[in-house]
Amino acid sequence: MDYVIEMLNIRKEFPGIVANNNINLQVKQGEIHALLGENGAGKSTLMNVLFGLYQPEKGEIRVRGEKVNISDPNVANRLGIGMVHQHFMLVDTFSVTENIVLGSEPKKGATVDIKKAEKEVLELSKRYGLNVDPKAKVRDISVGMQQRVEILKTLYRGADILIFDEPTAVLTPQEIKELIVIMQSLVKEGKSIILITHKLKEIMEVCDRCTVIRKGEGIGTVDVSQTNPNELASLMVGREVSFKTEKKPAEPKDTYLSIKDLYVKDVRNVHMVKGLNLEVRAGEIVGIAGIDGNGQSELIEAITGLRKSESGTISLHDKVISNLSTRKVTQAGISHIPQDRHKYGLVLDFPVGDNMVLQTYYQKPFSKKGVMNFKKIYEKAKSLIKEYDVRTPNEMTKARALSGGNQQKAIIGREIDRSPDLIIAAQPTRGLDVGAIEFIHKKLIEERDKGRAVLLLSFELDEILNLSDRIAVMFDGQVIAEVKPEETNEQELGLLMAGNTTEKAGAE
Amino acid sequence: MFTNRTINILIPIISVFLGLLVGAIIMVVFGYNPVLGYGALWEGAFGDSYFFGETVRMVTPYILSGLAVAFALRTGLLNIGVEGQVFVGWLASVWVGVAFELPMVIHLPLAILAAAAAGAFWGFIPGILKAKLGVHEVIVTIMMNYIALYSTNAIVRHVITEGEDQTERIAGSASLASEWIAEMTFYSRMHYGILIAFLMALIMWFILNKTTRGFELRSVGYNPHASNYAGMSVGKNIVLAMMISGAFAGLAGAMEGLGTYGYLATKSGFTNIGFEGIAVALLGANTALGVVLAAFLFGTLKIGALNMPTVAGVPTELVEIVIALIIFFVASSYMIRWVILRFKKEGK
Amino acid sequence: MNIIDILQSIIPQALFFAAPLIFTALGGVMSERSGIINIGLEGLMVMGAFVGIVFNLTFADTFGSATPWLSILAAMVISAIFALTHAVASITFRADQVVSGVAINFLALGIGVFLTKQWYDKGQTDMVSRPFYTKDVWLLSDIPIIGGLFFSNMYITSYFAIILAFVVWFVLFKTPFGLRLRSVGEHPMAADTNGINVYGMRYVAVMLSGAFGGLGGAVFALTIAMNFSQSTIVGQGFMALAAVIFGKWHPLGAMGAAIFFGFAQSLSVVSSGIPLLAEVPQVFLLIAPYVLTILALAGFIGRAEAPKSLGEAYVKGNR
Amino acid sequence: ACGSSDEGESSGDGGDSNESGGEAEASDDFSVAMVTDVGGVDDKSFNQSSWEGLQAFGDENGLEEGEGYDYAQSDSEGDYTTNLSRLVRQDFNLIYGIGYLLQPALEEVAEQNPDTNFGLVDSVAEGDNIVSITFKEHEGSFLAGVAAALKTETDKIGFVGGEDGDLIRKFESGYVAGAKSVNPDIEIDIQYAESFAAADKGKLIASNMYNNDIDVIYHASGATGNGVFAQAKDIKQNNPDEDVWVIGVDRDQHEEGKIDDQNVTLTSMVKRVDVAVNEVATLTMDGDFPGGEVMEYGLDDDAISIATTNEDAMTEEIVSEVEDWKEKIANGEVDVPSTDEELEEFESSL
Ligand SMILES: Nc1ncnc2c1ncn2[C@@H]1O[C@H](COP(=O)(O)OP(=O)(O)OP(=O)(O)O)[C@@H](O)[C@H]1O
Ligand SMILES: Nc1ncnc2c1ncn2[C@@H]1O[C@H](COP(=O)(O)OP(=O)(O)OP(=O)(O)O)[C@@H](O)[C@H]1O
Ligand SMILES: [Mg+2]
Ligand SMILES: [Mg+2]
Repeated sequence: MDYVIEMLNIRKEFPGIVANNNINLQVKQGEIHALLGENGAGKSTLMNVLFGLYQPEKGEIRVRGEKVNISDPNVANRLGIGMVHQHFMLVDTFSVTENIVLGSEPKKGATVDIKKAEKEVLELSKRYGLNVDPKAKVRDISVGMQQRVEILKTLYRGADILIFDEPTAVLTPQEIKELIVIMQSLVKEGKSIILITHKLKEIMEVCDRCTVIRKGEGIGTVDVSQTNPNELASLMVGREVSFKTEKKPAEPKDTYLSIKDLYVKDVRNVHMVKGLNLEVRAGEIVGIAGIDGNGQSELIEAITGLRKSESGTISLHDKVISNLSTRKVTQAGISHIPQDRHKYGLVLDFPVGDNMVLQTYYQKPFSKKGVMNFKKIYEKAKSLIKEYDVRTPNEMTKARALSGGNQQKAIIGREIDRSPDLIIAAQPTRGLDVGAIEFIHKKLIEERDKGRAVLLLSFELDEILNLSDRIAVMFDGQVIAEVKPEETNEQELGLLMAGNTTEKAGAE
Repeated sequence: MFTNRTINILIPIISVFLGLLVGAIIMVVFGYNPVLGYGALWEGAFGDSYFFGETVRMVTPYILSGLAVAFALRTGLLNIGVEGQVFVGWLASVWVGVAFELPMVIHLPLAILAAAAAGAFWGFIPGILKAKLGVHEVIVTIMMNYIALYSTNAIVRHVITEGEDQTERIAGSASLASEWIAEMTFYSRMHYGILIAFLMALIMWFILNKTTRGFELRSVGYNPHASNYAGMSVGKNIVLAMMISGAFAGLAGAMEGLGTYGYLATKSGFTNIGFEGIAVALLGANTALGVVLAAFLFGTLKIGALNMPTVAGVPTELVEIVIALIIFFVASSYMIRWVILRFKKEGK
Repeated sequence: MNIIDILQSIIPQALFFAAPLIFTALGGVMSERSGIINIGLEGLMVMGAFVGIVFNLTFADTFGSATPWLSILAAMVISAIFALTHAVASITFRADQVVSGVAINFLALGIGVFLTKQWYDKGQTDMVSRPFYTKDVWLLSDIPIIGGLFFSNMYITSYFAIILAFVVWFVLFKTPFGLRLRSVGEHPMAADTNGINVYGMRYVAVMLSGAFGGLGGAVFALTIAMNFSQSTIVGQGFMALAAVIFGKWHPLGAMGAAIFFGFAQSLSVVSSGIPLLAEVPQVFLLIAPYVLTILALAGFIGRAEAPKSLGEAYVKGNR
Repeated sequence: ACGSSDEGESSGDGGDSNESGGEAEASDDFSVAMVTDVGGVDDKSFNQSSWEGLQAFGDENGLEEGEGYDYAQSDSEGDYTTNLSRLVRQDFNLIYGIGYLLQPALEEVAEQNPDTNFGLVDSVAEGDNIVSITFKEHEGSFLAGVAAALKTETDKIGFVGGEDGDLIRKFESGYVAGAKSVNPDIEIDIQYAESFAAADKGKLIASNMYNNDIDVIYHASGATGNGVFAQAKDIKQNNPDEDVWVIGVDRDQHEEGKIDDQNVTLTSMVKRVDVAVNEVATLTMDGDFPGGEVMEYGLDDDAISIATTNEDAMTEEIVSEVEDWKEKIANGEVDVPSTDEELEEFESSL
C-alpha cells in the first residue's frame, strides 16, 4: 500500500522546548488516520510542519512518495494538503464565500468575481452535503457551520489530504455526528484524512489507524481494529487511566439555587430564556444538556449577574439575587467557571498569582484598607498551584504562558477555593486531555460530597451522563425535561435536546 | 551573562547611544563637528548650575505629562488629550493663584488641587463617553485638545482679564518658585514642582502596583471581559483611569502656571508638553521610574539643544531627529534584543 | 445672505479645507485596515508638505505648469519611502505601533526643518510660484445652483480627493488585493494559512499610507500654505486620524468625516456673516467644529469597530 | 515705576554696579544680542527685521557675529527666559527681546540681572535697565485704511487678525479709523484667526470675505496671512480682471503678492524694527542707554511707513492722499486711536 504522506524523523524545537522529536507519521491513501496525544504532546506542531507553517529542524517529508520541502502553506495547498485548524482561521467580518476564496479568488477584470465564487461554493457544499449559506457572514453562523466553512476552504483548493486538528472539541453531539458522516463521504471520494482528537470513542468509531505521541516523542502506530480505548489511553499517558468517574450516590439536601419563571434577552434583544424553572440542591450535580444556542449561556450570565433578567426570580438559599451585580452574586456564594477561559476566566497578562485573587483581591488578607498584600496573595497562589497541580514555572509567570489545561486548572482552583455554596461549571473540560478531565471531574465530585451545589453545563453527553446526579434538558429557553442519568441514554437525551418531549413521555 | 533584566536595562541605554550616534553621523554629513555639537549640548544642559536648574525646570512638566500618558496606557487607554489637560490645569492653577489672597499653606495646595481637578475633569469627558457610549477615546481627546486651547485663550482674555493677552502674575502665596533655588542656580526657573513630580511618580507606582484600585485598573486595561466577570465595574474604572491620567496632566499645567511662568498667556498653538509626554511615557516603558528617567533625558536634550546653534552652529532640529531615533530604537527593541542574544550565543 | 449664498460660500471652502484631510485619512484607512496603527499621519503630511514645496521651488522653471503635479508626485514617492521606517519598525521589528508613529511625527518635523535650514539657510522657505489654483469646471459650473455650489472655484485636487476615496473603496472592497489586505488586518494568521504574504501586504499598506499622507501634506502646502516651515502642518494629521476613526475605518466614511470637519470649520468662519450667529462669542465658533465632532460621535455614530488585529504585530506561528 | 525702584534697593549693590557698569562701557568691547520669539530670524517679519538691524549695527561698528552681536532662537514659550539668561551669562551688554510675547520673561530676567541692559521690542516692560521699543502701528494702519478705502470699489473692506490681543487691536483700530476717515459709510469686516500660524484658517476667512464683495483685506496675522495671499492670488489667477487686494504687514510683502505679471499686494504697513534696534544699540554703546524709557517709533521717524512698491495699484492719487493724512497725523490734526475705546470716540467724532 502506498503512503500519501510520510513524515520521517521530524524534529521541531521552540525556544527552550523540543515539541517534536524524531516523530514518524505515515498515512495511507484513503484512510482516516488518528493522531493522539496529551495536551502539549506536539500534535498541532507536527501538523503545522506538514502544512508549511513551521519549518522542521530535522527530518524528511514525502508526499505521494516524493520528497518535498513545504516552505509555506501555498506549497502545501499545491501539494493538495489542506488543514482545518484547532483555532479557526476565519475572518469574522467576511462572508462565507470571501473566507473560502481568500488567497485564490476568481477574477472578473480587476474585481473578485463574487457571483462565480458563490456558485462554486454552493456546488461544493452540495456535493459533500455541507449545507452552508455562501452569503452569510461568518460571525453570524454557528461554530459547527464555521467548521464546515473551514472544510470547504480546503476542498475549494483541491485538497485531497485533509488535516483536522481537534475538530470535535467545539461541536455539539449532533454536529459531531454530521461531521463524521462528512468525513466518511470525503474518504469515499478518495481523500485521506488525519484526525486529531482527544476522544477515544471517536477514534474507535471512524479511524483506521492511530499514531500516538507523548511529550514530543512518537510512541507508535496501531491499527484501530486491533486495539481498545484503554490501551490507547495508556499508550498516550504512559499509565492506566480510568474512564468511568467513581462516585457515590448523591445525598441532596436543602435547595440552594431556585429559579422561577425566568426571562432573559440576549445582546440582540431577543428572548433566549423563556420562563425557565430550575432548582439545584446542596450535595448534587445538576447537568444541563442541550444544543448550543438554546439559552444556556444567557441563563448562566443571568445567574452570575453578567446579564439582566427581564422577569422572574433567581434565588440563592432564600435570598433573591436576580439583577444583583456580579460582585454581589459572588459574595453571596456563587462560583463560576466560565465557558471561554481566555476571554472571561483570566487576565492573560497578569501573573498566575494575581489571577488567583481576581475576585477576592479587595478582601482580607489579600488587601487591607485598599492596599494590596502581595505576600499573602502569592502564598495563597502557591498553595493553590500545588493543590490543583497547575504546571507553571512559578506564581509570577504570566497566565498567557500556561497551556490551556493548566489555565483551566488554575481557574478551577480559584473558584473552588472560595468555598462557594453553588459552583457553576460551564464546559469545564473543553479541549482538555483525558488526564486533565479525570482530575477536574474528581474535584467537582469532591465538592459535591462536601455539600455544595454544582450546576454543570456541557455539550458533551458523556460528561453530562458521567457526572450529573440529575439532568435538566434545555430547549428553546426552557427546561423541557428532567431525567436521571442512570435512567436514560444518549439516544433519548439526543431526542430530548432536539425538543422531542413526546418520546420521553412514551418512554416513562 | 545577560539576564532578561539586564537586557531590559540595556535596551534604552543602547537606544540612546545609537540615537546619538546617528545624530553625530548626520552632523558629520552636513559638515558640523559632532564633538563641538554635543559639547555644546552638554554645556547647555549641565554647564553650570543655571543650566542644570533650567534642565530640571524642563524635566518637571515632562515627568507629569509622561506619567499621565503612562497611567492611561497601563489601564488600556491612549490619552492623546494630555495636551488639553495641561492647558486647563495651567488655567485653573493660575486662576486660583490670581483670584485669591490666602496664606500659603492654603493657597498653594488649593491652586495645585484646582489644576489636578481641572485636568481630571478634562479627562472625565472622554472617559465617560468611552464607558457609556463606547466612543473611541483617541478622537475625543484630540478634539478636547483644540477645545482646551481655544477656551483657555478666551477665558484668559475675557474672563480673567479684560481683553489682555495674559493674566496677572499669581500671588506669591501660590507660587512654587523659590528664591533659595533661584539664587543657588543663578536665577534659573527651577522650582519646587520637581518634588511634586517625584511625589506623583511615587504615587502612580503606588496606586498601580500596591492598591486594590490599581489592581482593578490594570485588570480592566488588560481584559475588560474578565474584569467584568470578576465583579469589577469596567465603566467606572475607565472613567477613573482617564480622570487620574488627566489629573497628572493638570498638574503638569500647574508646574508651568505656578512654577515656571507664574501666569498664563494666550497661546497660538499647543505647548507640546502633552505630545512629548507620549514619547516620554513610551521611552520610560510606562513605569514610574522609567518615566522619570526618560523625562530627564528629554529635558536635557531639549535645553541643551538651545545652546547648539550659537556655539556649534547646529540647528536645534538635530535634537528632534535624535529624539525620534531614540524612540524608534526603543520601540524596535526586538531587534536589539535579537542582536544581544546573538552576541550572547556566540560568547558562549 | 440667503441660504444659497451661504451654501455657496460654505461648500467650496469645506471641500478645499477637507481635501488634504481626505487624502491623509485614506492613507490612514489603508494602513489601519491592514492592522497597522498609524499615529504618524501628521509626520507623513509634514514630509509631504516639505517635499512638495521644495520640489516646486526647485523645479518650477524646469517643468512649468506641470510643476504642481510633479510636486505632489514627488511628495507621494518620498513620503512612501519615509513611511518605510514605520513599516520596518512595526512590522519587521515588532515595535509598538503607537510608539513608532509618534517617532515618525518627531522625525518628519525634525528632518523637514533641519533640511530647510541647511538648504535655504532660514527656518522657512519662500513662497512657491506654481501652486494649484481653483477652476470652474467646464460646462458643469453653468448648471444653475448646483454649478455654483459644486463646480465653481474648485481645486481640481478636491475632486481628486473625492475620486480617490471611491477608488480606495473599490480597491478595498471589490478587488482581490483589497480582500487580502482586509483579511490581514482582521486575522493575519488566517490570511497566512491561505497563502497570503502578511508582511508583504502590511508593507504595501503602510507605504500607501505614506504616499497618501504625503499627498495630503503636499496638497495642503500647494493650495493653502504656499511655503514650508515648522508651523505649516499643525494638527491636520491628527484631524485626519480622527476622520479615520470617525469614518469607522471606511474610505467613504473617512471622506465624509473629513468633509464634515471642513464644513464645520467653514461654517464657523461664515457664520460671522449670518445675523443670528454673528452675536455668538468668537470662542464658541472656534470650538464648534470639535464639539460637533464629539456630539456626532456620541450621538449617532456610536461604537466603531476597529479591524480586529489592529496594533498587533504578526509573529508567524504565534497563537 | 515705584514698585521697581523698591526692588532695586532691595537688591542693594546691584543698582550701583549697574550705573558704574553702564558708564564704563567702552565702545570697542560692546556687544549686543537678541532673543527671537518663536518666529525665528527669518520670519520675514519683525524677528528678521530686528536681526537685520543688529547685523547693520555690527557692520557699522566692525563687530563680529557671534562675539559682538548674536541672536538666540526660541522654539517655544519656555525658551525665552532660558535664552535671555544664557545671553546674560555670555556677558552681552545689551540684550533685546523681540516681540511682546517676551515681556514677562524679559522683565523677570532684567530684574535678576541689574548689570545688563535690556531692550524689549513691541511692548512696554517695567524696569530701570529695560528700554521699551514700541511702534505706532496704529498710525501706519491708519494709512493702510486710507489706502484701502480709496482702492475699494465695493466700499467693503476686510481685516484679518492673528491672535486677538492689545497689539493686533492697535492695528485694527488704526485701520478702521483710517478707512472711516475717508469714507464714514464703509463696511469693514473684522475677523481673527486666533493663530499666527493657521494658513488654512486665513484662507477660509479670505475666501469668505472676497465672496462677500470685499475687495481689500489688510492682514496682521503672520503666517496665517499666507492663506490670505493664497486666496487673493487664486482669484486673480482665475480672473485677471477681478480686482482683489491684500495689504501686507511688518515688511513690504510685495513678493508674496506676485502672480504672473500682476500683483495682489496693494501696499504693506512697514515697520522698521531694524532702524529702531540699530538706533537704540548705538545709543547704548555711546553710554546713553535710555533705561526705563519707552521709545515710541512712528511715522515721523520713518520707522513706520506705507510701501509704494506696487505702482500700478498705489496710484498717484492714493499716494498723495495718503501723504496728506500722514501730514495731518504728524501735525496733530488727527489723533489716531490705538484701542477699541479710543476708536469708538474717534468714530463718534467723525
Ligand atoms: N509557537 C510556539 N512557541 C513556543 N512553544 C510552542 C509553540 N507552539 C507549541 N509550543 C510548544 O510545543 C508543545 C507542543 O504543542 P502543540 O500545540 O503541538 O501540542 P498539542 O499536542 O497540539 O496539544 P493539544 O492537544 O492541547 O492541542 C507545547 O508543549 C508547547 O509548549
Ligand atoms: N505567549 C506565550 N508565551 C510563552 N509560552 C507560550 C505562549 N503561548 C503558548 N505557550 C506555550 O505553549 C504551551 C501550550 O499551549 P497551548 O495553548 O497549546 O496548550 P494546550 O494544552 O494545547 O491548550 P489548548 O488545547 O486549550 O490550546 C504552554 O505550555 C506554553 O509553554
Ligand atoms: Mg491546544
Ligand atoms: Mg493542538
